[in-house]
Amino acid sequence: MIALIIIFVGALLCLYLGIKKQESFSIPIALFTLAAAMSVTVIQLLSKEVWPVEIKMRAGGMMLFDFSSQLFSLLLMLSLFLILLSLKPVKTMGADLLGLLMFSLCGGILLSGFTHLVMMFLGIEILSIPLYVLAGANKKYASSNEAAIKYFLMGAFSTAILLMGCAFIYGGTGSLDLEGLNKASYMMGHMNLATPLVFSGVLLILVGLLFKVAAIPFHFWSPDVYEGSPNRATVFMATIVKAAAFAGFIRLFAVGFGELKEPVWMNAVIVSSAISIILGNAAASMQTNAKRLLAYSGIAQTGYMLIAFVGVDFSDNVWNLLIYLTGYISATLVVFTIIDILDSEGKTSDLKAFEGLGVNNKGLTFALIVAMFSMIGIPLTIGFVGKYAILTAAFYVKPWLVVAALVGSAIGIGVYFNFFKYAVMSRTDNPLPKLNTTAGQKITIAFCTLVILLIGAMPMVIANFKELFF
Amino acid sequence: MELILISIIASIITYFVPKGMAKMVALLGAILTLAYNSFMLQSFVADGTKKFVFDTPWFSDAVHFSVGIDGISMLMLLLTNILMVVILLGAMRKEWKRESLFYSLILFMQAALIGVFVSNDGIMFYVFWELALIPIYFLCALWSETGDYKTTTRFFIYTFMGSLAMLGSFIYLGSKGLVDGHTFAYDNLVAVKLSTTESMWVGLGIFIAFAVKIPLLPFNAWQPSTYAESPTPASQLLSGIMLKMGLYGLIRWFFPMVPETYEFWSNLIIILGVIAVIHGALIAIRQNGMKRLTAFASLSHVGLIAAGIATITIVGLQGALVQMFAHGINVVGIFLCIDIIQRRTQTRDLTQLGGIAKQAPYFAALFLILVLGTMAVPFTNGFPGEILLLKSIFGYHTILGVIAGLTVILCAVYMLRMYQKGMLGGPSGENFDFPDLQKSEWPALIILSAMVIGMGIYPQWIVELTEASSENILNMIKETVEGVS
Amino acid sequence: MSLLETGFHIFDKVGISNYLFLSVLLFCIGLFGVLYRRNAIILLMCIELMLNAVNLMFVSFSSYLGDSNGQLFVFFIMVVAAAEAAVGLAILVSIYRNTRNTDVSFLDNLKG
Amino acid sequence: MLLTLLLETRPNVQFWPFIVVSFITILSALYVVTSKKPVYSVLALIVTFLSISVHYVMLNAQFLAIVNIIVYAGAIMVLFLFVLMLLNLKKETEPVKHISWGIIASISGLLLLFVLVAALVSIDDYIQPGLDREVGLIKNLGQMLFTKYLVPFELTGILFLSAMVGAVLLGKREKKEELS
Repeated sequence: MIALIIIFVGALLCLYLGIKKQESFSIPIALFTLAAAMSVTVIQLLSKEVWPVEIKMRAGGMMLFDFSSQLFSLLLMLSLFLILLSLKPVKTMGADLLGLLMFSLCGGILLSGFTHLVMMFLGIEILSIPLYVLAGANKKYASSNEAAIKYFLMGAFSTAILLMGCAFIYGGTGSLDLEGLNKASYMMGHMNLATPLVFSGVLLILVGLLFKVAAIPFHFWSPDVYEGSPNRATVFMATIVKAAAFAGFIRLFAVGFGELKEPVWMNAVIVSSAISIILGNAAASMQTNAKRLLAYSGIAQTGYMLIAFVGVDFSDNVWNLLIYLTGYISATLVVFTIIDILDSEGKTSDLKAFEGLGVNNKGLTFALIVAMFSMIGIPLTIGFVGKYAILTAAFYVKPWLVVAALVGSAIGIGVYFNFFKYAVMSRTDNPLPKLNTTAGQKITIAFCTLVILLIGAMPMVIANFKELFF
Repeated sequence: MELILISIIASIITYFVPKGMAKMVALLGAILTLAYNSFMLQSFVADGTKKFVFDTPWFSDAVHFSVGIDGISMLMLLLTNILMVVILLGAMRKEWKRESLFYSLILFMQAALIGVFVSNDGIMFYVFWELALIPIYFLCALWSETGDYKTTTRFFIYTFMGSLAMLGSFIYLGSKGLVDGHTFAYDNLVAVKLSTTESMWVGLGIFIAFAVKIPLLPFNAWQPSTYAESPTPASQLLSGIMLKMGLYGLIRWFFPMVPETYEFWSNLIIILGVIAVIHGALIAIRQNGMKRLTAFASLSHVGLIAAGIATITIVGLQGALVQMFAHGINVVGIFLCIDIIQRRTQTRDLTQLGGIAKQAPYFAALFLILVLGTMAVPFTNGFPGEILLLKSIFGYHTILGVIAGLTVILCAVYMLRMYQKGMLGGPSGENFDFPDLQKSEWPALIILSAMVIGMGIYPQWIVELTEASSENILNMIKETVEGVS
Repeated sequence: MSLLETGFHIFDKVGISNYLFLSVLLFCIGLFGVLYRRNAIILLMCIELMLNAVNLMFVSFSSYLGDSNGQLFVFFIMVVAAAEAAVGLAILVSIYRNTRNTDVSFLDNLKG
Repeated sequence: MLLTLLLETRPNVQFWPFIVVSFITILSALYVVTSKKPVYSVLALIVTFLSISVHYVMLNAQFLAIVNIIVYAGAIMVLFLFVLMLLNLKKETEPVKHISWGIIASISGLLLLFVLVAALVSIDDYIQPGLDREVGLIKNLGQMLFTKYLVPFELTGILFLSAMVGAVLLGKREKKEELS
């Protein structure tokens, strides 16, 4: 909660600086704010303190920052920190846009800590509304406009479906907070029935959330939106929005509806996950635009993350999802930072822009390769650790889902090899010159690569943390 | 453990040293590894148990970083480390672009290979198995002779799919085993009891992984073009060592994992192996590209080894191990010779070559020794292994044994054809100049030839080294089979 | 207030299910509109319609269950709908500046 | 119509205001969706909202009835009208739709309708009515809003602020060079 307030104040400061026309200060201020918020969260985490935000006037609070939510929000803040770090300091981002990003982060944090459906709803909206704007921030380009309107319409549409689900649930159980939902679903789960009201409510909510995380068959907006939006908005969508949506998703479904798994929502999640992995990878391997490719591969990765819902133990599931998300975010950040660097050299986001990257930019290429290997799930990268954790947890429950995931991985190799094809293999006559990178970009890429490799090589390090928290 | 560390550290150092130094540092690293390996061999007692055990939790409690060396592992380690030195010596003759990266990848490969041969945990085995793929992929792709990335990508996708199937099988086995504790330990995975159906599926997963790597017949589509287009050190690594990963996997992992259905699998593998023997040899006879020829010859030899392993007899296993060692040495040597020829004449097409023997007698002699070794002439290293293998297959089924026996004749045909066309006869063109061996080519070829002769005369040490371990594995299979029936 | 004082309650006269059917019907009309129409501003209206259907459902459940949480949820939905409408219309205006049109199908530069 | 069928089969529905208002709601909603001119759509939507407000009154949710009129009919719809006038979109701009698209849309709409109606058919068996009939009064809601719902209430501040900044950002014309 303190972190939330700090970030909010930071966002206000940024806006104020924007009004005062001193935009050059805004990024340092934002970074400072995020650092402060992160350190507060870390201190709270380490002191094993569950911050009592609940404003418990009546039974059933609004938010609860337990360990899972604090870890998720830490991940979100760290991602934004790295994203901001990788921005070119001058003029690339107005203070107002920066403020919007921070507002959006607030939504993400809410989403990771809600205990009441109202908070979930508000979290989703606070997360999305600034992004609708950011997607359309390149006002003069029709593609940016289109991305904004598509994102907006799909977002609002899915919110409406989600709310309908909430209404059904409310009618079926009479409560809106997770505790009440948990009780109700416990009773229904043990009587092995779900009233049609609850059943369809859960499915409607599921549809709404699958829209948000862009899982097949509710994915169709994401490639267009990713491609059309400005880079900074795309990277935000690909990392923070996805992570936050998953944080809320797993919280609602594991805590709220955890007990009615088998008959009600599990199968829907499994089917969506299997299709997402296979079709997402297949579609991604046909793309020629890097951002579209990442959108489709993001769909496939979403499929893997959905597998994390299948496992038996809630805290294990959350932990696995966290690891997977960390890997996914690090790899995505690396690729997007490189796209951004190329972009500032006047290149498009087409895959051809990567041609001959390997000749003069060893560090970047190394990071790109590591990130791609992590996405494929090659051992000694965090991608493998995450996939391993998720798959073994799911194996006890749904073996064939794991088979589907492995098949999808095999298809997926082709996707990421497209990058190698241009960046490393191509023997072009005029390779890219040494690219200019700012210190911030270097730090971002180095940090992400380090995370990928370190956690990949020594997973025990973070496994020990898990013992500490759960 | 220390072996892996040495080569990894050497690999990293190699990447960062200045250009000219890289090859020396790499060679030093390889020699150091070999030296340490010999040092380990000194204190090694081949009684079938694992030595030099090191075990620590890695991913979680279920996956440990767990290594241990028994006779078979030791043999494979020796093979790897000796060949690595030779390969580096051979490679040093050429100027490679991005030299430090090149040598660093080779050493990284060595570390991964060592990891494969010593790992004692299913997931760890998988991890190193995949890691071995990465450097070889980049070696083949970046220094490819034709610049065609498709071949290499096909190779990568083939093997990666196989590995994924293996991972699936391991996870399945793990889920059937202990839930708490070191789930993926080798002993634990082996101890899992499966029903026949489960065993078939699990076996299929692991089989695909190994069959792609070996490669057995229907999975060999990647092999010839990859061998032909890769730079020589990569071809050497692929055929000399990486292929042995698959065979080693068959011995160590595959059959002990699925003893319930071992009869089915051994029938299958023997038949595939024998077909591969004939198929590979017949194609090899018609080849003119020397590398391609060697690739198919390799296919033929490896088929025989796989068939020998699949007989699940002590003779077959021993023969396979001896022959694996011998084949590694021979094939690396032949690739080296091909490389030497190609570097001097810019071609490796048999129709354009000839008359080398007159100008470079030393080279011709050493090459001849390697060729004879491959042909399994008595008193060369190919002989004992091949005899043992054929004997085991005869014991399994007489007709198959006879068919497999043809390999001796066919092998003589294509190897001698290669030697005769390439080395003998008149000079193929004006101003034909073929300098004899130079600098680092000498030690490389001498080491190899010495090993060919030495092993031919005294193959017994391999048998002694691996006997106890092989029996262990056989017992493991037999016990389960008896327990089931 | 007068309705309350007379002891009137709607559910004595009309079953809750009729209200639910009504709101579901409205929701589906809105959904149909979202799928069918292409004019962005009408899409926006259809989404508002869907949200109102949700509101109606919440309110009827809330009255029926005698629980005020549902009505508060509706309050928040209205608040958010207002914010959403503002942003959506702003996006529309910026599109209009570029294309002189609000037809979504004209914006097909990005192909799925 | 589905609803009339249901109304007739249900004996306890003889309350004519409900029937009348429901008809108004549904018809105007249909008009919103099918009207060719956006302005008429907006007007029809206002009618829908007003009729929904009447429903709220009947459901004893007076506070929401008022808020609905003020916020939706008053603010949001005026905003819509304002934008329509600003953009001068009175004339028909929508291309003629292919008929198959309409069929697909109607089928999916109807399908969802049937599924949801099926979920609601025997609703009375599952949920019991509560006794408190004064929940919709301003006093009750206000008390809840400023105690239990205080945090979300304040958080709507962030929402509005970001929406406002965003709307201004998108709406204002700027000469500044594009950011990317």
